[in-house]
Amino acid sequence: MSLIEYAVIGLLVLTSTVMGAALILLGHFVRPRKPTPAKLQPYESGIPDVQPPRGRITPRFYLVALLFVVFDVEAIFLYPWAVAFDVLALYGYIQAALFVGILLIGLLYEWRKGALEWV
Amino acid sequence: MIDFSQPTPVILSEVRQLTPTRRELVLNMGPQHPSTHGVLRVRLTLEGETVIACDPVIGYLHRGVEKLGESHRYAQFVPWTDRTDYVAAPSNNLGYVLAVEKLCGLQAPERAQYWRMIMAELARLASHLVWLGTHALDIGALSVSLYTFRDRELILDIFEKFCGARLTTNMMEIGGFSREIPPDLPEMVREFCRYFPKAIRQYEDLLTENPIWLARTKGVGIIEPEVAINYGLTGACLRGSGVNYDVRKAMPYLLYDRVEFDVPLGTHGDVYDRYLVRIEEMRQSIRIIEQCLEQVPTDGPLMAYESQYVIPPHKNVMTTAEDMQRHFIWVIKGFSPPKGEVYHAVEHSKGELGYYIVSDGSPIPYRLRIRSPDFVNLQSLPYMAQGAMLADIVALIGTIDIVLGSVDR
Amino acid sequence: MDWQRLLVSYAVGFVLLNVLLGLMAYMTWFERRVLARMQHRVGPNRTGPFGLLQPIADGVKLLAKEDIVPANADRLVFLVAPLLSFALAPLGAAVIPFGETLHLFGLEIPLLVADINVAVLYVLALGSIGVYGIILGGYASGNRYSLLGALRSTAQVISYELVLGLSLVGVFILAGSLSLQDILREQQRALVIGSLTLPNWYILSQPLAFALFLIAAVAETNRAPFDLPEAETELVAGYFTEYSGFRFSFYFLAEYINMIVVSLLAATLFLGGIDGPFVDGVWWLALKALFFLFFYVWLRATLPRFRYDQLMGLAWKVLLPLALLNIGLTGLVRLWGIGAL
Amino acid sequence: MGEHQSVPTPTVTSPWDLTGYWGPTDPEQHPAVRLVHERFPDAFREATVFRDEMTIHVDRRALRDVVAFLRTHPELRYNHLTDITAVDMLYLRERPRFDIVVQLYSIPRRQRLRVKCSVDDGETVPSLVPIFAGATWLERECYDMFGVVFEGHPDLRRILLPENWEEGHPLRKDYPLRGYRDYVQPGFDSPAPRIRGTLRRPGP
Amino acid sequence: MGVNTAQSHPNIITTAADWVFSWARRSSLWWLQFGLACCAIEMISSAMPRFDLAERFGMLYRASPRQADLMIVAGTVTKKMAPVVRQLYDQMADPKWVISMGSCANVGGPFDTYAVVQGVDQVIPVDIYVPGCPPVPEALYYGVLELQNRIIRYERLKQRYGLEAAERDRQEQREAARAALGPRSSGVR
Repeated sequence: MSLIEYAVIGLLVLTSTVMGAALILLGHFVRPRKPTPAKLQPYESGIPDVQPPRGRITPRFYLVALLFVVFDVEAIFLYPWAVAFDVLALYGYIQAALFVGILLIGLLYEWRKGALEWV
Repeated sequence: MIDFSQPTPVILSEVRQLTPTRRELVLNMGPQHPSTHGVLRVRLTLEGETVIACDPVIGYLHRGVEKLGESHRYAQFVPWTDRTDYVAAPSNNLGYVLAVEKLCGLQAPERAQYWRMIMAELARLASHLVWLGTHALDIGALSVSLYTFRDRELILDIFEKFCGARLTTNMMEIGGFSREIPPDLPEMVREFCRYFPKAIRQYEDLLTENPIWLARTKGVGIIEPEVAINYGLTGACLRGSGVNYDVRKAMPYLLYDRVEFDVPLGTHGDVYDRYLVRIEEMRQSIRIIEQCLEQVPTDGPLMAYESQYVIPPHKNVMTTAEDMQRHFIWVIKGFSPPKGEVYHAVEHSKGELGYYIVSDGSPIPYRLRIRSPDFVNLQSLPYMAQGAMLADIVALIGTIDIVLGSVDR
Repeated sequence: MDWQRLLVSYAVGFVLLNVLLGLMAYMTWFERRVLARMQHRVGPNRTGPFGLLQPIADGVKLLAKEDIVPANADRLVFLVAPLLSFALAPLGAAVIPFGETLHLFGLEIPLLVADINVAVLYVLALGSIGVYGIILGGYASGNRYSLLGALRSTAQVISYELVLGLSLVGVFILAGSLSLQDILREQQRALVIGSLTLPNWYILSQPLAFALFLIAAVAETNRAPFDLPEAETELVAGYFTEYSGFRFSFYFLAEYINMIVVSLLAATLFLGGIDGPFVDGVWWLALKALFFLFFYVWLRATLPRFRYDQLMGLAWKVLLPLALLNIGLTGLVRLWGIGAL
Repeated sequence: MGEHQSVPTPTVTSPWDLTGYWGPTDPEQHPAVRLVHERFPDAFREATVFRDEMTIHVDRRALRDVVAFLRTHPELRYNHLTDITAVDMLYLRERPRFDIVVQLYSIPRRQRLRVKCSVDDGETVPSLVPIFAGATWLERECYDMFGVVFEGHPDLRRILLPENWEEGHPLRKDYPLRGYRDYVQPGFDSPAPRIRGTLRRPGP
Repeated sequence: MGVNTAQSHPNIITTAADWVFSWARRSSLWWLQFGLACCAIEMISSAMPRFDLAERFGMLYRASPRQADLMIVAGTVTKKMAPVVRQLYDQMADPKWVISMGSCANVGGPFDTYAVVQGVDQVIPVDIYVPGCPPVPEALYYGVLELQNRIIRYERLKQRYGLEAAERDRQEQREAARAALGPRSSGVR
């Protein structure tokens, strides 16, 4: 136990990053490089691009992100509860049920409000 | 030789810009795009994943076929009809040949008419198989396309046996067929008819009751019957909306009045109904082919040689003076139909394929117009795309069943 | 002593990393061959015997392919994003036990790189970070297909991650731990129902959770029928449309490594992992993972693709309530089991 | 969404009359000819028959009204617009230059009808888009290929050829089959030489 | 000649490994999913169960030109489409190869009209011409095998005489192939 395990993981992250970078570098010696203005244009099914590519994004995606945050917090709370389930027993179960129930009501509300519809 | 080593200058698109408001995203699908069936281009204005506006841009395969028809003699034009709708070439041959025959007032012998029907129905099957494969592939069902192309090869084998070409068959001639039917061809077709219903069942197993397929197709791209008629749709796009119009039934050509078959109709006019209609059409085609094989005389003339508009038979050219003369004129100058104008339509796999020919009495059509079904059908894409999702667009393009050669001509 | 452990663990991890890369390469071969067979084709068979050298040829070719950075791309992010995806993908395997402890040269070599007590949390977290590779790459490309693909991917992955996470809570209640070692140990007990003795694999006691996990895992790795981010027929190649050469292959690699990691995880959590008679645990684990990998390919060959709103609807309206239901039921049964009711 | 039938109900149409696809061959007895003549005495020009196909010639200004009448009249109900096209009559007559050909079909009555009007270069034809949505692209194609302008068309621009096409309208008779110039790639001065020789245009 | 000189200095890694690259490149020709007309149907057929040309030779189709090595121009190139073809070719990552499939792409085919470019080699350089209208899958198959030979030749020349010589040879090969199509006329009307 302890931090050693995480140190190993950290080392492995470093290793795989270095390996990836090394592959890219290795490729640098063998790959051609012939940039032309046409090649560097963004790909748009063969039609040269006329508009800035990064427009505004529909707020639906933010809504999903918000929902995710709410429910992910729920999930995080449930993990320790699940691990300590036998200890907390019935009392814990009722508490968790209350907690999940409130969130479920929230989900239902979202659902009824149409936040889960995409059209 | 052009020196290609210079970099290409950057040229901006010629299409005028729709000016999107800032909330919208303009997405350009095509001409090179996996799901636009060739070189269709669709400009989509999106809000999120929802399509607000859809503007199909066509013409990337406009090859001037009508102009070519107005520059060549009647019999010379047949190969180009193959290349307008290349997935069902015999059907195109048929439409043109029948129009010219109507113009000339001649009729092919009975046996040739039966074989024309068989070949046209096989072409319908081949076309529907390509449609099913690509449509399923667009929606993500990978394997169906492989299976349909596997079975399509059997049809192409029959075509190859019959005329020597797989795809662009150039099979029909004005007046019938000038070559004898290969002796083992009927057995080949019969064999295919025995096998094919099993294949249809296989496709249906994969799709018809698949929940994802249902979710993707039911209630998507609904066309109401009035709208379908208003847009001038034909073929499965019209019948999927429940309007009973099939040229084979409404104004039978060839000998379609001698065979029994049903015209499947949809009830909701959505993508799923059109899918069912086409699947059922494949079954009906098999039925027609089987009846034709029963009814077709085993021998008899295949070409209306008695007509002055038909090239004389090879044997007579070699033996009789007047036929040799006729042959000479036919080959050098072509034949001159009477002055007039005709419109003849056949039920192509995609809808009503009409040829409108204006003759000025010369051996060359004065005006040759191809009323291609998919060109008209494709007009309904913006209507169907209203409020659809981005992913639906590919389903909608698939359900119209376009072939760009036929759309752009 | 700590240093020795660190070194040994690192060595094991390094070997594992390389094995995973090799496995991943052959996963593409496996997929192409199996898919071809399902579609009445042959698949690659000209490059080496049975096409076995195909992945190597693909790799070398991609290495020697030009690396295009589009003019209006966000250069630095564009270059780093695929590396991020690639570097983090194989680390999920670090917490998966693939055998009993090995005694070699007087050393104790645990066949498990890092035995951390929140292993499952760690895997889920890695998945979340992996999304960054996708969204950054898609956003930096300066291409509308990429942008849409990246957005789709992000929304999809976070939604299904929730389902993935919640579907596992039932397992944690039964195992009483987040450590994969503990979960494995729990599963090695026998489950006796009347005269029938079964292994206590959680697929038997948590079938609903297993189904949810499987669906969510397929969605999490962006595979058919949930392969919307790269839906070829809609978005050309999704978030990696603009990537060429080896950077493109990083995304490709990451996807396949994710598949393998998820398969290993599924085998460990629900099928008893290394548990099995006669042969070494590694083989059992491999066999079970292979079953999942085959399942992936099978799905791809069979199913059409979901539409975006259907995909999100499935996650939020069907799977999420089901996952919560599963937790509730499991809790009740457990309460009854420990006599708290 | 209502209930779907799993298999569409096949409908067998009744036996048909093999001759009547275009109605009676005598213009006097053809209901469409009679009714159009009665309703539009000024605009009606003539009715011709060739191979049983009935063609009504009308004045171009009345085209939309005639088609609308043919569509809505309860005895006629030509509710399906099959085709709109044009014919360049350059070699056949002096003036006017184009014939606009409208093919109509009546789905309930199973009958076809052709309506024609003549239009000279520079004149306009009333667009049929208000009556048939399907006319949109057909008229655009007509405009693209012949340069016939349809008045009241919501979006009249080239459809098949590039929008920056400067060579005119290819289906006109005085337009050469191969166009006026070869394709020159942007950035290059001249086109690459053709592989093949010229194509002889036989005929008039 | 617009040969890139940045890579032409001799390099140990490149020279030693070129045979590997030639093998890899020809064994892993990913083609751009790009069909124009009739030939596209035959091109698809060649990837389908009866022929399975593509997969067996390690060819995958990619929808994005960035990941493709080979462009099969299958069908008629119209004047409206020509800039698009050029753009797609430009956007492919080097090294890239082009097969012109069918008579239309070779010389315009039966469509000698106002709308059609008479041969795609007026737009992009072509390595292999496959004749036929449309070519049967076997013909395309043969074209791909020939292209593989061409790739081996290119890589070998690059190894022995440098990139410039290989590019020059490739250009000569292209011209020879184009000359074999037939006599040239200047487009007299």
